[in-house]
Amino acid sequence: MSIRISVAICALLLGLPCAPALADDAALRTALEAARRDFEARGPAGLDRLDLDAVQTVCNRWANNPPSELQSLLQAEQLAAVKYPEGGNYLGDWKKGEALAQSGRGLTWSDGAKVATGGNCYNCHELASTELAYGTLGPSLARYGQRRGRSPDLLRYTWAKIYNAKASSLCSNMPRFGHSGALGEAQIRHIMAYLFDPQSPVNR
Amino acid sequence: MDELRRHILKSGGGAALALLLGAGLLRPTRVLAANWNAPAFESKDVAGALRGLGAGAAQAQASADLKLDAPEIAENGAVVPLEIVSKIPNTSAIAVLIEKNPQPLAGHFEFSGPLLPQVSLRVKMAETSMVRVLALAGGKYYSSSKEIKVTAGGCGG
Amino acid sequence: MADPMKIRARLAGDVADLRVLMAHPMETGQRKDARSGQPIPPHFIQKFSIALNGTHVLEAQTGMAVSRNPVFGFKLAGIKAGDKFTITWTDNHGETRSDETVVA
Amino acid sequence: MKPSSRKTGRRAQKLLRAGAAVAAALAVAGAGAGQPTAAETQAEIERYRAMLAEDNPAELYAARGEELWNTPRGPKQAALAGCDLGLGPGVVAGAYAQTPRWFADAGRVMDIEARLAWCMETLQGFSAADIAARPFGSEDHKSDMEALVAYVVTASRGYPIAPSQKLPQERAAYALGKSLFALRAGPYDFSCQTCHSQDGKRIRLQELPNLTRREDVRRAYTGWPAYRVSQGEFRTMQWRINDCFRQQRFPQPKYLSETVNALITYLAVEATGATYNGPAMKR
Repeated sequence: MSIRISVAICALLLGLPCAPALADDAALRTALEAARRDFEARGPAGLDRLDLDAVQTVCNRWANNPPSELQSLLQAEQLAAVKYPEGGNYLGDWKKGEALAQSGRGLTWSDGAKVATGGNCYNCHELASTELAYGTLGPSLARYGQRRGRSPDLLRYTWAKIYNAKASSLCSNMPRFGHSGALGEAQIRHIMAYLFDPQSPVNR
Repeated sequence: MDELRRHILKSGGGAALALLLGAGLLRPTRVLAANWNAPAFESKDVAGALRGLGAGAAQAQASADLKLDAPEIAENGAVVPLEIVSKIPNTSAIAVLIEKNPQPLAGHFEFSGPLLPQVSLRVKMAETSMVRVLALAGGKYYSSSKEIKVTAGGCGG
Repeated sequence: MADPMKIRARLAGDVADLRVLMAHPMETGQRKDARSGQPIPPHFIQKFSIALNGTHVLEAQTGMAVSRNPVFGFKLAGIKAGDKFTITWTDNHGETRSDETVVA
Repeated sequence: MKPSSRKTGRRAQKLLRAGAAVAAALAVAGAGAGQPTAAETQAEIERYRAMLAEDNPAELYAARGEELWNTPRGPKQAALAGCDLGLGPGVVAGAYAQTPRWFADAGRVMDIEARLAWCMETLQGFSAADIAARPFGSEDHKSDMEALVAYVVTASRGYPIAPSQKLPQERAAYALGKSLFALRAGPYDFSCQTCHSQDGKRIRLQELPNLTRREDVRRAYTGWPAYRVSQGEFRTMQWRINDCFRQQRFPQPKYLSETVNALITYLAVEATGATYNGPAMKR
């Protein structure tokens, strides 16, 4: 979507070689050419998934460490696109949130269109102390709500983190669950409840 | 096990089998092998499986001489390694039951001759569950159990 | 046709460590085919036996909970080089396979 | 049957490691009470792996592969005895360890699987489309390719990994693989690096090798191809790369494509010098 706008912005305002840089960057260009030739669409995984947006382009081009001006600019753009929930209603049902946190399914070519997309949380984060099988790519979120409270600022910050992790850290490893459409508003509310609800096993 | 044999004799083909047995044409163990114990293996609960094995009424005695060696946490429920060793004298059979599996009875092993009363095997576990092993020795049942936690795998498979 | 088993008999003194690998899908009948959504019918080994020099020493019955490509281990006392093990399995389709190994 | 002292040695090592981990876990926390600690969990997982290590069903696949290798098959009813895996026609021992490499007759850099496919096509007369139709086995489909690969890689056990980088085409494959390894795309912005560029991380309980570090590449690469416990199947490197892209939420890489071969080349070259120790058992 915003690739052309962003590229134009960074080229004009910062004088940085964004799109041309990609064209100049032989390694990235060769990789993309090979991928476009050697991948095929299957199930819900179409070839459009190889079309890079601005964030992907920039993170690829600068090996996940882009110049700070570019980083700030794109982060601001990503943050501006975060959709917060209707009426500031951040918290859903933690039990549904737990099921989402446990599920790593969805969006692969073998999932089919009907498979509900999971939140993938446990693949990378520690959450409830009762779940032993947690990943460590992301920070521990154990007792998240208990430790950090439930201030409006924190709710808003956490929502934005789940919705679009790139809004605060441009080349973060974490997917942009809301921004990419992988999770809807209701699902993010459930995951929020799993993190914040005092009854949630995350906080017990 | 005697009750198992009685069950087989009562069910279909019993008369012919009894005749063959009477004529000494088949050793009892061969008769057992010819008939998979469907009532025990297809039972959806432990009690039914034990009844099917003929161990339903018997009060199994917990025994430290019946050892179940297994990891307490399994990385994958599709393959959980178990090693069972009975030091109980005259052990003639060992059964393995996974309590929370849709069909708890996983295996039944009858030993004779120079075969020592021990077995290692790999089983599927649908979820975290108690695994119970049962040994038959001198007409009495002994048991030992252990909980094995099954963990979720990465990436959603 | 079923693939052959791998049977390994290792001798330590006169005790043999007998390990057997069987090639079998061990389908539980409780899974669905990922493509068609149809249930996959059960297909599993229901029994196997071990014979030592022609005499049965083990009669085993197994359920669908035994893992795919089953692996079993046993120990036998009083074994010497030249002894022969014959292992035979039968599955719920009535298919059967017999393989043997001689203790080295 | 050959007694396998190396296997026993490997198992002993694993058990020792597991033992050390158990001891560490006990030192860290009083055992038994409540939830196991992370160290206790790790120790039990190590024990689980050690108990599985000894008997690897990959042997069953290798035996079937050997049979397939020697059996006249295909429209031309030829065996694979004339297949040149790089060390001359019919030479299997050690051949896998020197792939991927450039094959002048095919005019391509090929991994072992691409080469086997080439032989099946040229010597046996199978069509490329048939070979690529369902290369990975599943519950209702035995894969001949997986069995052949199991046979061929098992014959490289104990050989040093030594893919050639003499030719420009071979160096280009390495460079392409390295770039593809870093390429972020798809709905989750994942690349291979997302999961495989940091030390000591894991997904759920599965440790992730840091494939930007040679030591980790060596350990990972020398265990693959492998028997996958979770699937009850022997899996090849083509499958490994394919399934990583699946989990990255990418479209599917074509079987035996330059992209997949390049990634395998990248890993193989990084693993150069390590001794091939597979096929291993993997989760």
